[in-house]
Amino acid sequence: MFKWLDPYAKPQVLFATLLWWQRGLMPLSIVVLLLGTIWGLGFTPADYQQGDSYRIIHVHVPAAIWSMGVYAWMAIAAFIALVWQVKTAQWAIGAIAPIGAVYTLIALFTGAAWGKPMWGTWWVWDARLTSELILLFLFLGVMALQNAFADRQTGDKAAAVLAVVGVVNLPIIHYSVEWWNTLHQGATITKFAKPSMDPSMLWPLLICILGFALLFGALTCLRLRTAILQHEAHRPWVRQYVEEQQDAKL
Amino acid sequence: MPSFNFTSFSDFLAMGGYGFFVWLSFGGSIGALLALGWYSKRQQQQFIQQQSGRAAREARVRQQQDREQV
Amino acid sequence: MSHIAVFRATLERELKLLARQKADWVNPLLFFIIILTLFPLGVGAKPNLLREIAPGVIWIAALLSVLLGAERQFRQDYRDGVLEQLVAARAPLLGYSLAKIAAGWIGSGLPLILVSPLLALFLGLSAEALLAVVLTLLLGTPLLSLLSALGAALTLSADKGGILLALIILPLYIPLLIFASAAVEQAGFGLNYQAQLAVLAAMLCVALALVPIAVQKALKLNVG
Amino acid sequence: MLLSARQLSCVRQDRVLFEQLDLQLHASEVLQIAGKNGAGKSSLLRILAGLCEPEDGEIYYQQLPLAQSADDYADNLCFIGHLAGVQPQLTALENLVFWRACFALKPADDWALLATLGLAGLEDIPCQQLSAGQQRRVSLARLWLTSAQIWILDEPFTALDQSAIAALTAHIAAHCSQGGAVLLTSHQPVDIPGYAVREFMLEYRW
Repeated sequence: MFKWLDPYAKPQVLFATLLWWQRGLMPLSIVVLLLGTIWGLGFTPADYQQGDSYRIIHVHVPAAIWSMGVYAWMAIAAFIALVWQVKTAQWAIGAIAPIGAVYTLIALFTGAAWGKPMWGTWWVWDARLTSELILLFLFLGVMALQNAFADRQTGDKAAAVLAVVGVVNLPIIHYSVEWWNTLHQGATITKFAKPSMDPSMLWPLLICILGFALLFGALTCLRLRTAILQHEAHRPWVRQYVEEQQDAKL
Repeated sequence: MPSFNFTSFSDFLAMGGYGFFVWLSFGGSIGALLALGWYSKRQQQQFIQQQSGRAAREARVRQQQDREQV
Repeated sequence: MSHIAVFRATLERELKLLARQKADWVNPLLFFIIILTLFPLGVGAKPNLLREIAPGVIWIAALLSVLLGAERQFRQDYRDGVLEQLVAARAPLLGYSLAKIAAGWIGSGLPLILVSPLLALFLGLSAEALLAVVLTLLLGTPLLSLLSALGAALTLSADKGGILLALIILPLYIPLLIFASAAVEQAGFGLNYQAQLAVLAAMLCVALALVPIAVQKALKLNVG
Repeated sequence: MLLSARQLSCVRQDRVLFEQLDLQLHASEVLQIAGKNGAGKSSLLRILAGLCEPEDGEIYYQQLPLAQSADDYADNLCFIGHLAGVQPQLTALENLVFWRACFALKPADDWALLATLGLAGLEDIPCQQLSAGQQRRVSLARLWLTSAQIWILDEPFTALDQSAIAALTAHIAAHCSQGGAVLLTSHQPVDIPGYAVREFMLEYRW
């Protein structure tokens, strides 16, 4: 199964492919993000209820969506690493986790900045913000566990197990926080879900979501290449690459 | 392309009174993403510096060993 | 070499160790009681206030005391090399880890249940609330032991294991904390709390099925 | 040929301990792995015992790669590493009972065995109160109970006195005569009565 994936398990082949992908994805994601934010900031009508503060949606919603998406991707890499003992998938976890943590941080930060004008306080124990906060703890847990070991291999494998355990717990945490929220506070004043939007507002949001996805791809390529170099430091092709980089700089 | 929603640039900055929050969240997010990208790039460069340092150290050790054999 | 033989041998051994090292189960218990005495001192001893915060306080204290006891669970065997030889002989680790988790529960979870009438005294719990506390502890502490054993197995060869164990496992305790304290709160108002207990039981069953496999995997990777 | 390793390589903290290493272990043979400290002797032993995977290379147990033969290899292996594997709070007898359940050791008269190992009178006190050498003997007691053909011993002679070393070497000789194979590391010269000890030198790579 997945025989066509085999060459990418070899680090050197994967390294070259990732470099190629990164050169394409990085500029593309920047362009798409710029397009989406400028369109969303300047060229869409204000929301009749929230005025212009709703424009924060163009950063908050993609970050919130992709914080879950990144965790899912990390869990897939962890599952592949544990079940098929694919080394490159093990290294991907350490590469992806910080990106997910930053996305979650952005979602929390923009959620608070958006909540201030609406609810008057920076932090509200709203169901979505609370599960976003717990997701941040899960990401930080994976990162902390990965760096806690002297031996890099053990750290990667331990992080893989925690990522898989985390992804099993994610829906449970999400729905129990959702249930907890309705129990203690009743429905929050304004449903925090995406307000029903007419197309003119929807397009920039979709572009921003695509932009965040492309950026995630580009950053993963960059970070995974570093991880490959670190793990294969003793290989001759890495030594040669290091010399090339050194000469390129002189 | 839909028309520009604000009359003037200063109006655009004010963002209907919510300028502080909107620009805070956009600035913060872009700042965080830039920091992540820069940090990852720096991590790679740091590794390359380390490795070339190591290669130089190994060369020195080998020279030392060759000198001893002679 | 079957799982049952290893399970029985390990459980027997662990119970002997628990009997010989009283500190292993007395310390988490004292820790639990001390935390419970801190809250009235910190929050003020007004009876209705205490009764209101009692569910959360009891469960946070229980959660922390099980976590405290968990760190040493596999470390002793790892340091002595027992774990290394079990992995080398490909002995059935499932039996071993299940026995360890069961012994861990007996060491840290069971004493909490036995001491819970004391809580009724401390926090002025009504009879129904106390019954709810006992029931939720009965269902919840095995789940706590399972998850904390997973954390202990994951951070086995990590140098700064203690705090790291708490950092990676506490987020996984949150659903249990929510439903258990809600059940006790409902009981305080005299309402029925079967739903919450059912959810706790469901979580326990899922964890009982999945966590030992993860523990086994974590032990193997830490020894390698 | 019982156990063979082809093109093994091992990396620890970005340092290549050994590369393209080939090794064979035949029945009724004693192989000693020698080398300076840090040369990777223990890592090599742990790889051969199947505790951790090598960076590259493959291990074959009776011409079958470990991926297929791991379970019967483990049944036929007795690994005693640096760590004694003895639980300090338990007595020597209790440790033996636990090992018997986990490693399917032969039932035997433990009291007599511990006496032959010079532990008479120390059988039922917690191992904590025994000296390092005595704890080492308790862990080596498994070699008298195991039916495994391959023994991998990481510095078995450390902390042992002359009488214990003599008992152990005699037991190894008896084991080899029944077709067993022993792979061990040791800093002192090893001489097994009646068997030439083949030495495998592991160079220290900077």
